[in-house]
Amino acid sequence: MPFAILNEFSPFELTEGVIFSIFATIIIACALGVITVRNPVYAVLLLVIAFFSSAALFVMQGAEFLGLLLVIVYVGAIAVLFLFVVMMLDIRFVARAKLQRKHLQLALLVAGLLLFELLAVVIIDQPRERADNKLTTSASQVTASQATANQVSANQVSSSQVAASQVAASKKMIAKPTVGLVKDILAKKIREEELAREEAAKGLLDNTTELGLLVYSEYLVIFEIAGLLLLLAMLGAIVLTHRKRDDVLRQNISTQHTRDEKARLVDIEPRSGV
Amino acid sequence: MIVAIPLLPLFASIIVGLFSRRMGAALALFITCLFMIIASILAISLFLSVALRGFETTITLAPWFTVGNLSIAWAMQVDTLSSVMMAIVCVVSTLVHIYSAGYMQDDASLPRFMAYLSLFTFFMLALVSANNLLQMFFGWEGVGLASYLLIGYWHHKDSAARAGVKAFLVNRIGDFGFVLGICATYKMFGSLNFSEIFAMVPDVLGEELVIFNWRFEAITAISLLLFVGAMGKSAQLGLHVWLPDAMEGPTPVSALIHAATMVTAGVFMLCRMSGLFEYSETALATITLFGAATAFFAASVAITQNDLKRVIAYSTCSQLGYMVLAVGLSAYSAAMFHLTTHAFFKALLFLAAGSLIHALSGEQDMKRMGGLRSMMPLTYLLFWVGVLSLAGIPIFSGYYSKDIILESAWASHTIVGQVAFLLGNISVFLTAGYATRMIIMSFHWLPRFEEKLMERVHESPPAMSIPLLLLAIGAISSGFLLKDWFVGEGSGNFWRASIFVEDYHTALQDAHHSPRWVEVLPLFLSVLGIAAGFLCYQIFTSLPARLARILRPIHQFLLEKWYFDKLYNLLFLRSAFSLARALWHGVDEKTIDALGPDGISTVARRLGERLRIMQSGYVYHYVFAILIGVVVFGAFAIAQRL
Amino acid sequence: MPSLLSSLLPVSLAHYLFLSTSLFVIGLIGLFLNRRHVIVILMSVELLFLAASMNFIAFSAALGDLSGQVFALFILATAAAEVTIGLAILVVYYRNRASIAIHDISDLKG
Amino acid sequence: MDNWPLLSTIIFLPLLGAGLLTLIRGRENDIALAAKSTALWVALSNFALTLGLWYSFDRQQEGFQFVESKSWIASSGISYSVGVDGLSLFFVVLASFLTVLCILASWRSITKRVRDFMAAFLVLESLSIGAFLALDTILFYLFFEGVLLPMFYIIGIWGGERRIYAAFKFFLYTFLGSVLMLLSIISLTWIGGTTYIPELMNTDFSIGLQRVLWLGFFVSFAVKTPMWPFHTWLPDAHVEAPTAGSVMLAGLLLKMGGYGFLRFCLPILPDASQFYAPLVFSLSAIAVVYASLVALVQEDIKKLIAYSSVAHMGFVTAGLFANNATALSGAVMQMISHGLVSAALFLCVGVLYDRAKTREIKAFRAIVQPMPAYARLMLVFTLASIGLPGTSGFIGEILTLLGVFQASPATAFALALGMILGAGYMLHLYRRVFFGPPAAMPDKLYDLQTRENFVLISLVLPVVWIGLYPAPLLNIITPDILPIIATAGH
Repeated sequence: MPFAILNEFSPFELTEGVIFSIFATIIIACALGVITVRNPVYAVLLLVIAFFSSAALFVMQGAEFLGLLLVIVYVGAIAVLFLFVVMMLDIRFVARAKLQRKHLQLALLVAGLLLFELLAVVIIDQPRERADNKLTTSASQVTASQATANQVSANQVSSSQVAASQVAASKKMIAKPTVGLVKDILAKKIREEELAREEAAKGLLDNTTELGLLVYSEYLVIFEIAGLLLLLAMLGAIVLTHRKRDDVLRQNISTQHTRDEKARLVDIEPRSGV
Repeated sequence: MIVAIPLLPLFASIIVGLFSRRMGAALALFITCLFMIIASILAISLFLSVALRGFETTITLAPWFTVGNLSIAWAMQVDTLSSVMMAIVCVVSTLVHIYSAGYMQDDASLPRFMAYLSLFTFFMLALVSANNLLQMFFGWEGVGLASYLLIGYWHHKDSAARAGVKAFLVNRIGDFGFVLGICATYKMFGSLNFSEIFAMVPDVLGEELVIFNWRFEAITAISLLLFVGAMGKSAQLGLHVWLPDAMEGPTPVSALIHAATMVTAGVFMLCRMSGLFEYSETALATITLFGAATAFFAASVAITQNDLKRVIAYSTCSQLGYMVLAVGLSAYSAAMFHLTTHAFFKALLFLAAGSLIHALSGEQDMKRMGGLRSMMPLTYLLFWVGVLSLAGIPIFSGYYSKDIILESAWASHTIVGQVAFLLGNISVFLTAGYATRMIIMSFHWLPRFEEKLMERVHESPPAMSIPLLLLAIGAISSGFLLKDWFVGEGSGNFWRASIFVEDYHTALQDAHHSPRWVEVLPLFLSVLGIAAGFLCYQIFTSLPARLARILRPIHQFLLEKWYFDKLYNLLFLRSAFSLARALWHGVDEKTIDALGPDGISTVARRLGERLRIMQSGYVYHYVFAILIGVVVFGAFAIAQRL
Repeated sequence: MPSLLSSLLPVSLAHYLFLSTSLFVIGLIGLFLNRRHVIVILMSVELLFLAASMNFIAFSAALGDLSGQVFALFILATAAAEVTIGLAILVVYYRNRASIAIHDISDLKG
Repeated sequence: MDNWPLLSTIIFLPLLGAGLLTLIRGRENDIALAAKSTALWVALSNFALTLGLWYSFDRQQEGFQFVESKSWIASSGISYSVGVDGLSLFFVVLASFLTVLCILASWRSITKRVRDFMAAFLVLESLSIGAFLALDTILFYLFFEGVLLPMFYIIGIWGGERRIYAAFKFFLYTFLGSVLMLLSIISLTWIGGTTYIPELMNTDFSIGLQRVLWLGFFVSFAVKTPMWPFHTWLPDAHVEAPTAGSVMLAGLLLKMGGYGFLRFCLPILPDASQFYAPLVFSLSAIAVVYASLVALVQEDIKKLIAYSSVAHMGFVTAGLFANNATALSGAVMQMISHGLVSAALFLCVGVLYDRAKTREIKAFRAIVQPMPAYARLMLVFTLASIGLPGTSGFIGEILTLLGVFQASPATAFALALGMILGAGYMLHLYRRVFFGPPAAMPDKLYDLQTRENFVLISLVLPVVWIGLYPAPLLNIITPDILPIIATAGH
């Protein structure tokens, strides 16, 4: 009864396993393709497929915001960029330099070793992993069910709390003299945030909002730096590739505004001639 | 006033030396001779006062330096020994000063020569009058310097310059022994002043001196080291090579330095340190042997020499042998007596030879002389005086001083004494032989020099002949006049404390009543020698040539001065130079530099080159390196967890 | 077969780790083995970034802690920045040297 | 007036002078002349100050005088403290005296970058005087190392053909040595608790520790003196250095090695010095004989004199470790006399080099004809270098010999042998250069000018004066040696 074990797992797990294996094979295949295929265009396309499938995996794991982001950023921007560059630079199909036998063996050996080590880390943790895993999956179910159960009770509780906090906030408000409009807006913002955090705690919100909450509270600074990084990259690219090309008409604002000495307003007496 | 004696020549030499450029020859001569005459008058009066009235004193001029327990001062110790020497030095030096006025008058830089002569006299007087070993060493090296300057006076002659250096170096080898002797004395006695040393000798007798972890009996070691110093200065066998070459210098120099004064400094030092030498039998024995050997060696070589001045030089060497021999037999006063008489007749011989050479305008080879008997009668006569006193004929001074030495050799009744007696007598015969050969070859026969020199041959001018006459008088009279003072009955209270003789060394006292034949033998041998000389060179002139052919090896051996020069050149000079080159290139460049700085720098450069290849510029090499790093790190991490 | 299946089926953290590791190794090999031109290097770097973010996501899912995803986001940002600069350099290099074959680019030699 | 920091002024006046030089403006040769005269005036005034120091130095007072001490790096207790005693006084006077002579000697022979040359010399003077006066180990090390820099430039810029090689070799050789010394100094301060030398002098360290520390000091000072195996930098440095450079190198830098032994190894590590004395004796014996032999076959006059310096310093090191008053004061006298004599010899070679632009012995013959005055002065210095009585060389050598013979007669034999060889190579040199049949010498061998005459005569006077009457110097040196002997004695 080969399929006896099937009933061991819930239908949900089954589908998940199938989807995962499909996508995993696609990614590995495309990755191998990227590094082996001769024509760079094919390489880029394979890269795109790999990104797509990994985005799918992300979504499967509940990180749909990132998955979609992956699709937009990687596939949309980076892959296109690659294509653009590949097309622009008419890269000739250079014959792959013959790989000496000795190099290949050494490379494979090292790669194999590396692979083994990484897997070893995985395998060694496996036994404990498996145990916790079971635990987590079952736990996740448990939490899922509980979540729904206490959701209902949470609502009653939270509403009373909300009321109480509003009262407290307002009391606070009255105590301090109203300094100005800004203060009111800020206070409102803080209250909303507290409200959102309570709901996140209850695990109700979807991935994006949760992510947003997290990013804009704890990782705010790092997020700014990431933004800065991107700005820097953009500037860098421009500076690097910018060329002054004189065969292109260009407008030079500053020269236009300067006064030309020769052209001057002159008062002429009537009938005296210039 | 006593202090003036050494300082006068010093001032003369400084005045003339500094202004030698602007000063004319006459003025220079006048100053130096005047100062010297005053000094010699003072010296003679001092000698008389010391000898007659027993005057004795030590004058400290100025402190030299004091370090820890060693305090040395510039001082003059006036006692019989030093006053005798001062008198001889001053007298002979003055005569030489006057003589060189005539001999060197056509020399361009006469002031410089006179300055050097006075400088030499100062150093000699400083040496003689020293009351401590360091001041004696000061005079010792100063005299060496003066002889270097004077030998190399005609520095345009390469041979003269080389002879000067050779003289200084061989003297320096002697000084090597002297300095170590001084150090040993300082170690043993803690002081360098003679009075303190002689006082402490008894309680240092048993002490030992450890050098190269060999144990030496202290007194013997010190005496032998000091004797090495004396050997260097008095040209004893082994360190005599510089004396014949020193004849490169002008003849007055040879007369003053290499006959009368400097070479006798060694003998003087031995007599001065008699208080120390008396306590070491081995030292005295070695000194006697060396003296006898030198006497015989020099006499044997002198016979074959053809250069007039070299013959006289070897005769000086031989007479010095006699003096050292006498010292070895602890007959110090006999040595001093012979030193005094020798100073006169040897200076006479040299200056006479000088006027001969002057007349022949520089010709020194006896084979190209001859027939001068009629042309230069006075010099011929004076030459005979010198030869006869050298040979030891009774009236002349040589007889008295040489005979007493040979008698004391016999009277010492030691094996060493007998050997000395034997060698001494053989050398007497040889001395008489070469002396007569010398006078015949240079004065008799027919003139063998070119015609054009003939009319220029003339009797030497008064400036040269007066000193000769004075010296002749001294050569004749000094014998019997000073006999009883120096070695006679009165010698006891004459020498007083300056010479110390152990009471069981009675060689000198017994010498007076030694058997008849011992007194007569030397006389007989010298007469025989003169006869042999006449026989070979006056009558059968072909005999010497035939003899030389028959005894070819011996003749050659003697002609080559017992091959000492060749031996030293090979053994010391050439090996020193090759060792030096080996050390310079081999050790300095090849090992120390190769291992040290150059070695390290080349290794660093080679290592750098090999490392450079690592940076190939290819990205994948770097990635590969990263990979390996990761793998290694991973392995390490896993090993941790297992 | 059953044990294999059972090990395969419940998609757990290990599977994702396995996937991202192999992806990472492939990226490295791409970097190392490629003899063609620089573009492939950039692509392999992309793969590395992808593997890293996958790892983050896997752990964030397993541990239920969102910060993993935040970091994945940042990796995304850096990857994007890196590629832009890489391509810019590539373009400039091509403009000067007219070829971007691997074996030419070795000027920074020791 | 008495609280005027005399020592600090002596140290930093030349430095100030060097600074002053940089302010000069104007045309090329104006700068040169102005630089030379200001440098001369600064050096002269500093020399006057040192003479004042000597005059006001009173012999009765034990230990260091004119001590100034201000805290420098308070945290680790390092203080800027300077003081002078009998041992260091004469080196300071020698330093300022030689600087004046160097400036005078290179008045016309240095043409390019005269201002920097003069500045380098003033800096060299102040650093070396600082080293002699420093009473703080770290301060001493600072000056000891600092001296290398100006010397490196002097050899490197104004030197001969292989100057770069020589400059580097000199610098790295000495530097490597003194790095080990730094280790010893640090551990000394660490264990001794203080960097103040007088205190270190009477703290006693354990035997084992002393032996290790001593080695550190030994290597550095051995390279600097130079002792036998570490001497190969000296001939190259001397041959390539300009005349004035060699004078300072021989006159000053070599003394620092000896002074270092005297200030550090003997008083602070007495038992180790006793323990290693046989080693030093054998090395010095080898140095004397080896260097004299090698000097015999040199073709270049300067190299010959360089090797003679190695031989003379062999005397010094032997004397220093003989552990008795005569030997130590002899070593100090030998250092002072070597400073004067070798400086004079190098100046003489400089005179020849300025005229004939070569230092090969073969190039010269019968120099006495065209240059009699020069020949006479050179003779005096040759005799002083041989150690003829009546010159300072003799005092140094005889005292060292007397002292060393008491400690180890074998070494005294080698040293005395060195005296013979010394006479050998010096007179051999003198004969080949000055005597011999008159040859066609280059006509520009004119005799000494007034300036050169003045410089050389101002060196002859002290050499002969010390030779005849060294008492004033010895009376100052000996009292300060007795404590060193005492500590070693117990």
